[in-house]
Amino acid sequence: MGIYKDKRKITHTPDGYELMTLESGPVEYDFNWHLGAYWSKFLAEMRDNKRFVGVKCPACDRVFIPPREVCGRCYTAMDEWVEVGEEGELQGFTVVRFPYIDPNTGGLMQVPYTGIWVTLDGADTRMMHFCDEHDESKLDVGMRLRAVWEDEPRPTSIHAVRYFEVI
Amino acid sequence: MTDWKDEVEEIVFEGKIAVPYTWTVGSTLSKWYGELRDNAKIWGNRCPSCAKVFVPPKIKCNDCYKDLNDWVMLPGTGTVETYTVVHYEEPKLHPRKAPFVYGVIKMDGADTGMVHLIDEVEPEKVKVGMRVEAVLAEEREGNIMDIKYFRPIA
Amino acid sequence: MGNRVGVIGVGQTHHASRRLDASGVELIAEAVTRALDDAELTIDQIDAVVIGNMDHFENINYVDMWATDGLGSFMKPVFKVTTGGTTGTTVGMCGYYHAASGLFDVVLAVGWEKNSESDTQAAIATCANPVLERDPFAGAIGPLATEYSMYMKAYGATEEDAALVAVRDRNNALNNPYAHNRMECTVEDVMNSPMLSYPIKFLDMCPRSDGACAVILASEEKAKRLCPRPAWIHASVVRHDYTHFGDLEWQWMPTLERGSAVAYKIAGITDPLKQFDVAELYLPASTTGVKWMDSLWFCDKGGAPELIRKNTFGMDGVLPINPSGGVISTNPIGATALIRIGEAAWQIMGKAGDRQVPDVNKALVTGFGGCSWSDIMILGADLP
Amino acid sequence: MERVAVIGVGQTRYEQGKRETFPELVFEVATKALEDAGIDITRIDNIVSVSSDFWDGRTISSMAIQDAAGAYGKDITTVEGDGTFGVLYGMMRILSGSFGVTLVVSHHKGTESSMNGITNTSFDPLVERKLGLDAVSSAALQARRYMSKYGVLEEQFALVPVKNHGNAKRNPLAMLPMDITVEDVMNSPVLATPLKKLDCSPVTDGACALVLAADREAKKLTTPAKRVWLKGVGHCTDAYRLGDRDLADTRALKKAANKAYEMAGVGPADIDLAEVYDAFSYMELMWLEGLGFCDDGMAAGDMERGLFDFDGKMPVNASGGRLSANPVQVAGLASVAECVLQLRGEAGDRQVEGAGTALAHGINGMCGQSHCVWVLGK
Repeated sequence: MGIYKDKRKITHTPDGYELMTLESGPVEYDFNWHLGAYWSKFLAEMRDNKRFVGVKCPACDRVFIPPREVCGRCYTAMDEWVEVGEEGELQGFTVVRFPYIDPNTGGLMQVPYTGIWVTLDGADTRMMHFCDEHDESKLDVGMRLRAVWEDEPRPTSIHAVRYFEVI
Repeated sequence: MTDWKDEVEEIVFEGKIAVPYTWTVGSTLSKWYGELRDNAKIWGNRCPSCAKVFVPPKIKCNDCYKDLNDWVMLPGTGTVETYTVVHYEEPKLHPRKAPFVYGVIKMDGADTGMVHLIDEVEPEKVKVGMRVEAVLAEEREGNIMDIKYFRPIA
Repeated sequence: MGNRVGVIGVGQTHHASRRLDASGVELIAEAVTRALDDAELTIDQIDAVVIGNMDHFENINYVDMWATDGLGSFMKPVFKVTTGGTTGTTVGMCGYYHAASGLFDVVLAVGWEKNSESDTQAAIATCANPVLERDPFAGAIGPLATEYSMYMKAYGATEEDAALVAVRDRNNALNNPYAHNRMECTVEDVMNSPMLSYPIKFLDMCPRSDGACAVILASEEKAKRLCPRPAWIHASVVRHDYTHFGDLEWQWMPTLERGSAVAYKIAGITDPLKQFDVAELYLPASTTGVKWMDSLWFCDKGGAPELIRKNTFGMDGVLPINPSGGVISTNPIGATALIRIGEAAWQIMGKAGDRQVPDVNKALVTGFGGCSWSDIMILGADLP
Repeated sequence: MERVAVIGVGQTRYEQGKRETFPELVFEVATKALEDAGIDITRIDNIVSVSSDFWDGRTISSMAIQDAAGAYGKDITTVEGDGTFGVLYGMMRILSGSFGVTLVVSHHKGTESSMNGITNTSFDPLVERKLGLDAVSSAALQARRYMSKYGVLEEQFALVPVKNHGNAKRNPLAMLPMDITVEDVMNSPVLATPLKKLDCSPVTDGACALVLAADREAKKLTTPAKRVWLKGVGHCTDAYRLGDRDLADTRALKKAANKAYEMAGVGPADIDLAEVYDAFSYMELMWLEGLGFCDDGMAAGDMERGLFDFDGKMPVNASGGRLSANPVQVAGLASVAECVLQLRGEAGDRQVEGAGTALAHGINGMCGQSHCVWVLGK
């Protein structure tokens, strides 16, 4: 096993050529994702009516946010819409302090930001969003949060909610 | 299923994946590009077992899976094996405006072809079997565009 | 019924944060060449090839096609599978099913990644739903941090317990010449390293690496003929639950719990702590090295901290875990889980060098990825 | 070796601009395939999904569809490439003895992404990618090489889209049923010589699912009429760089096809109909030679004589082929599905009478670098 050469530190080939890298420069792939009926309704309700709507499984009664067609566990199509609250419980969070490349733009993400998992009142699953509190010592699982809506015109995206704030 | 689906506003979300890359050129191609950039030379490498010469150089021989440490300098000339005149525009990808010509050039002194641009000839005059030579860029950076294109040998 | 299958050769690169000397294909060639050496085979003896990685990490479409020269797959059957973090075990399992099906006798399975070629965090962010989840998705660390916070509250586990796991794996890596991070490390070092996401700190978390791993599998008859001591595959199980991160049941690790229960049943394991001689586990953070021990049925719920404190899983413990240094020492993502299979196979074959555990008869391997899903493999010295 | 049967088929209509999301498409076809097989999701013990991170614009593209594929609590894995490879993995998993009933499902939405940008990433970033090559321009290089090696004419390429778009008129799932002539093809806009718009397949959305079952399970779950057996399969890869190959040489396909024939115990003469990869017109001709239906360079002549027409000696792409609908990863799965429907006698207006043995073919990579060939039979 010791017979193999460890080449981790080298910068030139054995015959003296500089080992190169190649930069791609900006690379962009464009997509036009159809959101389908469920995600479209979810985002339109947030944008137009400042409310969150989920779907309820006819078999297990769980309410899903974000809504989707199929309850994975029951393998049943869902069709019953349920409005859930704009307040909910903090279930998990990460304060991101290390900038990384935003795959939406190719530029750097703005940090710090706090990515959260919130269970809205009446929902059985968590939604991912942002919190304006960037000090982790002031956040704890189980805290109550409330959605802060973006001013009109709100975008057709999850950014119709600016962030969640601690109540 | 029911009515609400017909009434819902159909949303199409315009998204992207925009992530830049820094590719490792590696030992084989760093040497090839180093020679191309610094010494204006096109090299191939030869299989010690079946003697096939590859350009661009390969890491292993296709057939024999042998390391290819035997390098061969090539004259940079060759014969057009196939070509296409591209007529559609793809500004994010194409190095120039259409129409332009891609060819596979069977390189003299090698057993393989190189894909590249063919220029300094009217596109409709490019033919299979045409003799061509590599034209190198004046400013070379260590990538495939250090060969500007191939052109017919006068 | 299908063929029994054994691992007959393993090769891996020297892993590093950036391998400037080797392009992706050269990295693959390095691992494949070493695996062929290890099995004393030539490329002609390989009947089929399987490869996997994560596309957006290097921006290569059809990696199975692009890697032909490194794989030695010219004029051979080639197959591409990819499942995120579990890609390595997915590749290994795909190799297993190739040989077990009776369609192929000797199969080369290759996982690789050059994480130095892109911003890993950006590429990982693209695994979340691009419309609903990508923007606030801060990677796997959020769920991992949350599940351990809850576990600490429920069972009195501590940050120091996780640090003990980090210290174990990181110091084990000192015995592994291929490992990416090889550093002596103490509980204080871990506790004092920068907080990433409470309670996970920098030295609790896996790095990102350049590396490749190749594993050669063979059907029973061939394996017996080609290898003095094959590592036989006794079980290969995958379990998934949900599509959306927000659906996960964080208070436990259902996919690992269910998957390992099925795998144990197939392999006749009733007392895993006693029956396994070594384990190579995909533990993306040291915290999982505490909590997930419950899910692997080593103890009752909440029993893991005590096992950790008693050094149950140290090199001289009851069941050494990650003699290689594990994922927190080396993490070329598409190869990471395949390295677990390779290292476990070497332990059975007696080829693990300075990190060899004596007399290994049975080994446990796991893979982790995507939306908290789990892969489980059991390898043994005896025929299944 | 145990036999494996296809016992269920589900497909969407293939079209552009589908509103449904990836999971919605997958749920539609998985549900249809289960209904077709007459079973429910609990009988499925493992799932193989086929998708691409590039086309979906998502790392771990399969993550989006697992709920919709019924993967909760199950063993699921993902093949990236053509659907024919997904069927192969589904079969291997059954033959291993570990599983009895496999759901193979694939989705693709070409209209949501950019084909040329994505196929450009199939080229080595260290060499050819910077030149801007993509699937169309590289195929054009291959088409020209095929013409010059064997003296095939562009007008002969045109026979393929004329035939396949015509066939599509009998297939309600196909996207581009058209009455066109050789002149129409010749006069369509030039993309990259010698390929014109009508030589190339369209961007397409769609999904397809198959239920595979081990012999023992198939007999338990279904009637004989539903069962179509996977009799032979072979796959093989040629060199990567275009310049390392003779682009008109079909050696990898020949090797794959011979393996499939050998396993099935048949030869090309025994095939009653074939679904051959025709994303570009000339490819159908080349692959017909590689599959052993004609000698090298002779396919165009045989095409002119109508051997591969719907009412010819051996109909090729009775479905309309990829020229009439090309949902990339789904394409191969749809080809296998078409063979199953034909062999069951459920192909409606496009039914090939007396079909007993069928062949399906898919490719991966540029210019047919890797091939997968299936032989199916009653």
